[in-house]
Amino acid sequence: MQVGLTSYLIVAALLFCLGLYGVLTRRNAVAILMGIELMLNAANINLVAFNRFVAPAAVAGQVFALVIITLAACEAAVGLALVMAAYRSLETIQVDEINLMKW
Amino acid sequence: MPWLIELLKAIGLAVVIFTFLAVVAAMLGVYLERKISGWIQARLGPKHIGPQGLLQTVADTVKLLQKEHITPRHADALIFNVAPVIVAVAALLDWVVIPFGKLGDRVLVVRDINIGVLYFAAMSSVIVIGIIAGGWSSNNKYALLGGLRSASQMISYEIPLALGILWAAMVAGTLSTVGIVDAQVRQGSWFMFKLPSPIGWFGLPFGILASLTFLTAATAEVNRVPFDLPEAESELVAGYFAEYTGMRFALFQLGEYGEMFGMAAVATIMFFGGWTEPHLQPYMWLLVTLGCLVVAAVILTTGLRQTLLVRPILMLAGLGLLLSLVMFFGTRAGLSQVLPSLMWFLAKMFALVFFLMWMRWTYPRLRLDQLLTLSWKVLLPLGLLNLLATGFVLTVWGR
Amino acid sequence: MPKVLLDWFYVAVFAVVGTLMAVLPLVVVWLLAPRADLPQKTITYESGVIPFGQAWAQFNVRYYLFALVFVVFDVEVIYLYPWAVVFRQLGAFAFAEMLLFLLVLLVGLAYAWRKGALEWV
Amino acid sequence: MGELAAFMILSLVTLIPAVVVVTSSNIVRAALSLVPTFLGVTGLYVMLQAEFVAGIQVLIYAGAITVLILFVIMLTEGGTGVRTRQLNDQVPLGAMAAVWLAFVLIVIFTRTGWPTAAGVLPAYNVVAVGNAFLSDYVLIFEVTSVVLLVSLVGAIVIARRED
Repeated sequence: MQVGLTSYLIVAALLFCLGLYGVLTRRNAVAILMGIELMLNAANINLVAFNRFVAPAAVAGQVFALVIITLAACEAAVGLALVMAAYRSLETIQVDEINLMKW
Repeated sequence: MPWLIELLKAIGLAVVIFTFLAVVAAMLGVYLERKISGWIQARLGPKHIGPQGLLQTVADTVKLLQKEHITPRHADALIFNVAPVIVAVAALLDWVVIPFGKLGDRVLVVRDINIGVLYFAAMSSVIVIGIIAGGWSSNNKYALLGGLRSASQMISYEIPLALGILWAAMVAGTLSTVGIVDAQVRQGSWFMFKLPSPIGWFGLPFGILASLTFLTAATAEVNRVPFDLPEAESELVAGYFAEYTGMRFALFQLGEYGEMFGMAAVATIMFFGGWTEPHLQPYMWLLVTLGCLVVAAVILTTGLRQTLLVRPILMLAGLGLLLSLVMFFGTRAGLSQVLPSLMWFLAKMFALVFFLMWMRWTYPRLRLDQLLTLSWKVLLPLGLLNLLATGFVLTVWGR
Repeated sequence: MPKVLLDWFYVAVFAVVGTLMAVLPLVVVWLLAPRADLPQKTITYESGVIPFGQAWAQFNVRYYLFALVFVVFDVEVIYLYPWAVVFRQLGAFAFAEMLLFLLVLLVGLAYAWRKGALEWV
Repeated sequence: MGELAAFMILSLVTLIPAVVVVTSSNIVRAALSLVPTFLGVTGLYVMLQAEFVAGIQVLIYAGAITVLILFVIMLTEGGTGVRTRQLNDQVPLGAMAAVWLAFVLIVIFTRTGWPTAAGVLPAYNVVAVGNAFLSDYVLIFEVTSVVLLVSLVGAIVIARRED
């Protein structure tokens, strides 16, 4: 049996949903960022899979995957810097305890 | 069934390479380290087990096999056990892309992966994870501090290391390790000395700069003196493996020495021509012979022979004498390849390993701020400028 | 099988066999080595003093700044790899593009340097 | 056959640690579980013959981003984070949303007839990627450097102690 495009898309979908679950249910800001990284990875699998099966001659999908990896790194750097800043001023990184702006 | 044959071949090669790492890199490496440190400090080093103490590290291994494994209380046992395995396996995986020599038309390499040197850089970056995991899971202040220090040092030097790798990839125009050596064969000399014609010898400063950047970064990457702060015995006990006992400690050592030999092998491939034989005129080899003779004669006829310190020098002079004589007669006889290529590769690799050990026992340790300054403010800008300058030269003249 | 798959098949086999061979001595130790459970033995080493406080303490933000600069430059390096392989076929234009790319990042390095993010005080 | 087996193994290597990442109550274990997930995704890239992306995946995700995440965990809560509650009150809601989305996506993916083209990928795909970046996607390439610069400056400003 051949492993087709659909199999990769399903794995990516499952990975994406796991990431989504992590983002929705975690209290810890770092863990939320980890969920986002999983989602970005899922998107990358899709891009590379489409590249392979839909337009093999062009490498557009791989180029986009590289750009997304770059953006993921930037997002992690800035996001974690925010976590550090929040921790310094609020002494916590649990997002449900960071509620100063509620009132 | 072709895939079964490939599977068996792969398993066989993996066992061979792992054994090679365990015996040559870890056992022989540790033995050489002790012997050389002994000579440099005017001691004898291991002497009693086996001829010249050669079996000392075998005995050590047997001893370590009998030691109890202690998992510290409140440690994260799972991560604590997995961390040394990560380090050892990552060091083993480095060796997939390293070509050992050439037999007829076949290159002796496990697989010539298209992205060879990038693969090497990626595998050595995984080691950091093992080190942080080991340091954190020990539940020990020294270990955690050592792990964090080690990680920040390794990531700081990963960039200069990558720049050195990129330099060689750029000059060769390929990322494959075999391709890089082939490019040096085509131009007839090592990348350290020459760039592809018509630039030739004018490439000397670039090559020297790139190889020095790479070697410095590689020394720091494997946590050796003068960059051994993470393991600084006198301030951090032993750094990230302070709590490791017995064979788990040995796995960390295996990973570390395997990585050191791997770095030396990659440097050999990228800057020192890999398995290729140096092509010199016969009279040049004769000059080398004479030089070795003079060194040996000076040592043997003066009072110097009384000191232990000259032993390694005498040994090296003897080896050089033998090698250059063989090469002299070989090239005179008009042979295109005098000695087997595997031997040249190993000789170059061991020369670099010897160089690293020599540095370790000669220089004092840097301070953390000096270490980071060296990486970010010296090696990184220097590496980038060297890359740009070489790129410029190659674009303008190298077409 | 395409060459790429065969290459990485070897890598996978190496990873599996390497793991087994690394675990093997641990199993041998488990069989051979003596075991004696003394409560003192599992105390972590702290220069001979009974450990106090939490070992999993917090560390300085300086470590983070270095990791940050590292991530950005590591990402920069991934763009250099394809450039290094093809720039000679593409000629002066490709070199100019990379020059621009690196100059922008050197501004970043200069900023980090100026702001003391590369300083270990 | 072999391809299917490899695909199944790699999918499991990707998904099982991913479950640990999102559910483990030990934040350091969750972060370390990212490593096998990323390596599994690397394997999937290799099966899709995107060798260069696979190498970059190991270098950046496993070697850099995970290290950054571990650093932040050590620098903020350290091991004390191991003993705090990690999940919020939205667990049932989040699980429902994730399962529903997974269901919808899988239905869509299996129902759509994707226009697959039988072609061959460029064998040496670093060259292809390099050519693409330096010719067709040159604007993305240059903008990336600005993005990197901005994130470097921004992150330093945010993370640095004001003094």
